[in-house]
Amino acid sequence: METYQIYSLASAVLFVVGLAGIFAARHFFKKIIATKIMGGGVFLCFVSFAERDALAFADPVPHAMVITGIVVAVSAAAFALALSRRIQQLTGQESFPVDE
Amino acid sequence: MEAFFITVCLFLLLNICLGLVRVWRGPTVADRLLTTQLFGTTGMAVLIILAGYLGELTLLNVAITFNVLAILLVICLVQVWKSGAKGGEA
Amino acid sequence: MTPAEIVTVMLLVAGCFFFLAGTLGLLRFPDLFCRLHALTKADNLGLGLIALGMAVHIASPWAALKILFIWLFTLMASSTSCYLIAKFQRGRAPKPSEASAE
Amino acid sequence: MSVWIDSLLAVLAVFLAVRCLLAPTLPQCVFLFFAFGLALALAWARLGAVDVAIAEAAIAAGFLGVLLIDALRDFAAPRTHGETAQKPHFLTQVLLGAGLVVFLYVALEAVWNVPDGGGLTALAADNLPRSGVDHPVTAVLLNYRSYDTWLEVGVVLMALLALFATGGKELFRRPVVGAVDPLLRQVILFFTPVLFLVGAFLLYLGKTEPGGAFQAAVLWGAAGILLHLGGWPVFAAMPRWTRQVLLTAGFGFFLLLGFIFMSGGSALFEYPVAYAGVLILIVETLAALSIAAALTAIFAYFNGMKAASVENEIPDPS
Repeated sequence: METYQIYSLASAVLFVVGLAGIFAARHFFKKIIATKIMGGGVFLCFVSFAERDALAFADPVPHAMVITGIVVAVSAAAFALALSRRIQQLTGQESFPVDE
Repeated sequence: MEAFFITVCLFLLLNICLGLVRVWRGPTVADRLLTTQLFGTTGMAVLIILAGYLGELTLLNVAITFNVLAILLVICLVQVWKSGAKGGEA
Repeated sequence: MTPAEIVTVMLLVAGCFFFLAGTLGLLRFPDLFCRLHALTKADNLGLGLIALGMAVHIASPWAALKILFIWLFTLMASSTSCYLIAKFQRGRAPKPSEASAE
Repeated sequence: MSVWIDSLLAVLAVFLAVRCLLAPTLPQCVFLFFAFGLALALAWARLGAVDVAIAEAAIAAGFLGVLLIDALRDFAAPRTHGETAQKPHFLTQVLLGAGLVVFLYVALEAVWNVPDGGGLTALAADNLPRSGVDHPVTAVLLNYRSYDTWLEVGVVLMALLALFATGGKELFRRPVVGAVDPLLRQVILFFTPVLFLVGAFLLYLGKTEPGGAFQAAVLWGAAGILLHLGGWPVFAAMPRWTRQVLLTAGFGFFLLLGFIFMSGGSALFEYPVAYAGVLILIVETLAALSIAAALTAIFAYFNGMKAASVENEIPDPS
């Protein structure tokens, strides 16, 4: 098994784990972390394929996209965290209300 | 020599796995943070070894980045949780 | 094996020993203050020995300088963070009502 | 033989992700997530993505960690409500589980049998002499695909504006508690210039080696956050116009440069080959400054949010 195959398989599993987390977790905080894990899976997928296409150096285009993606993902996570804190401050809720 | 470096890396990674027990058990936030610090140090050691054995010296820059940021989380915990935290873990 | 390699192997094995000792201490010691003691051994000596061993192996002055900086910063960061965490924890010593939080 | 390291890292990452999401308390979840970030950073290093490893190390160990610890303070309280939330219906659970299993199969199949596209490595290598820099990732970020980078600087700015919308923009100006401990002050005063210098070093290195604007930006932002934590709110203390210029400099200069050369007949964000190296360095520096300012502001805002909630509920004599 090649190096990139190990990591690309792990990336698929990570993505699904994150997706399951978004559905299953109740707390806002955990949902945000689940999206971060999903994002980690996507980035791992990109970088592992960049390693597959390596000649003298690994494919730089996915690397650049992942770096951009990391910064965008962290901005989004910061916004989501701020929203959830605000919701908690205003309503005391820490998770979505359950439909009866 | 290569096999030796890989063994050392594996050993350090298994060490991290062992330390995870403390992250899980806590009981205080400070305990968990300490263990994370240990992971950071172990990660630096793994990066230095990888830099040596792959011949990729730029990996040292990753270790430096980890290194200078290691103190940030501790200072944040100490300063932010200083007074009036709403409870939870002591 | 060349002498340099033997030195590297010995230093790395010694470094690993300190990392293992630090982790075991982290797991086995009863409270935070003891664990701090165990941890700083791993931080200072474990990383220091491994860094020294790899500096011998890489044998490039620029890399050796970087490794030296990594070790010095770690020394500084780990000793001060040890102090800060200990002080922080003492200031928050759990009251009897909170002691059963976990 | 090194396949063992890769397997162990991959298994560790997946295991940490699962444990993190299954953790019963939030502190467990957050600190396992930090460990997950470390495992990912080591995975990037193994995959030869040193730029990504530096960015991940800086973001996961630095910026996001600080935000999470700050937010955790509000959420770490034992939950007094919501405990009664009943589990979803059994049928829903089964359907969801089955759907996820099918999706996992599809995803594994997709990454296993991915068609051989050859990638863009050769193309990137061919054009490297015309890009003005020697490091392919920097060339992609600031020359071939400047659009992405430009918009990304914009996204960080947008995140800050959106953040301001959640609680009023003055929150970041709340007074901070200074560092009274003399050792803490010294540590902050020592590490701030170190962070600044390492950031500048990475920025300069970006021309030839892994490193560059984002990594530098996060380190500079970390320096700002450190000063903020020590009781010197650098961002909030600046005059209003300085803050505005600092936040928009990267985005604005990038665009201005694009328009200037467009009027000379080239495409948007196409630089003349002779000056490309210098121009890229200037653009990178300004972008890094802008992102660093935005990150500092985001943290200052977070800290302000906490102060608001604490004031409401626990009167603090100091």
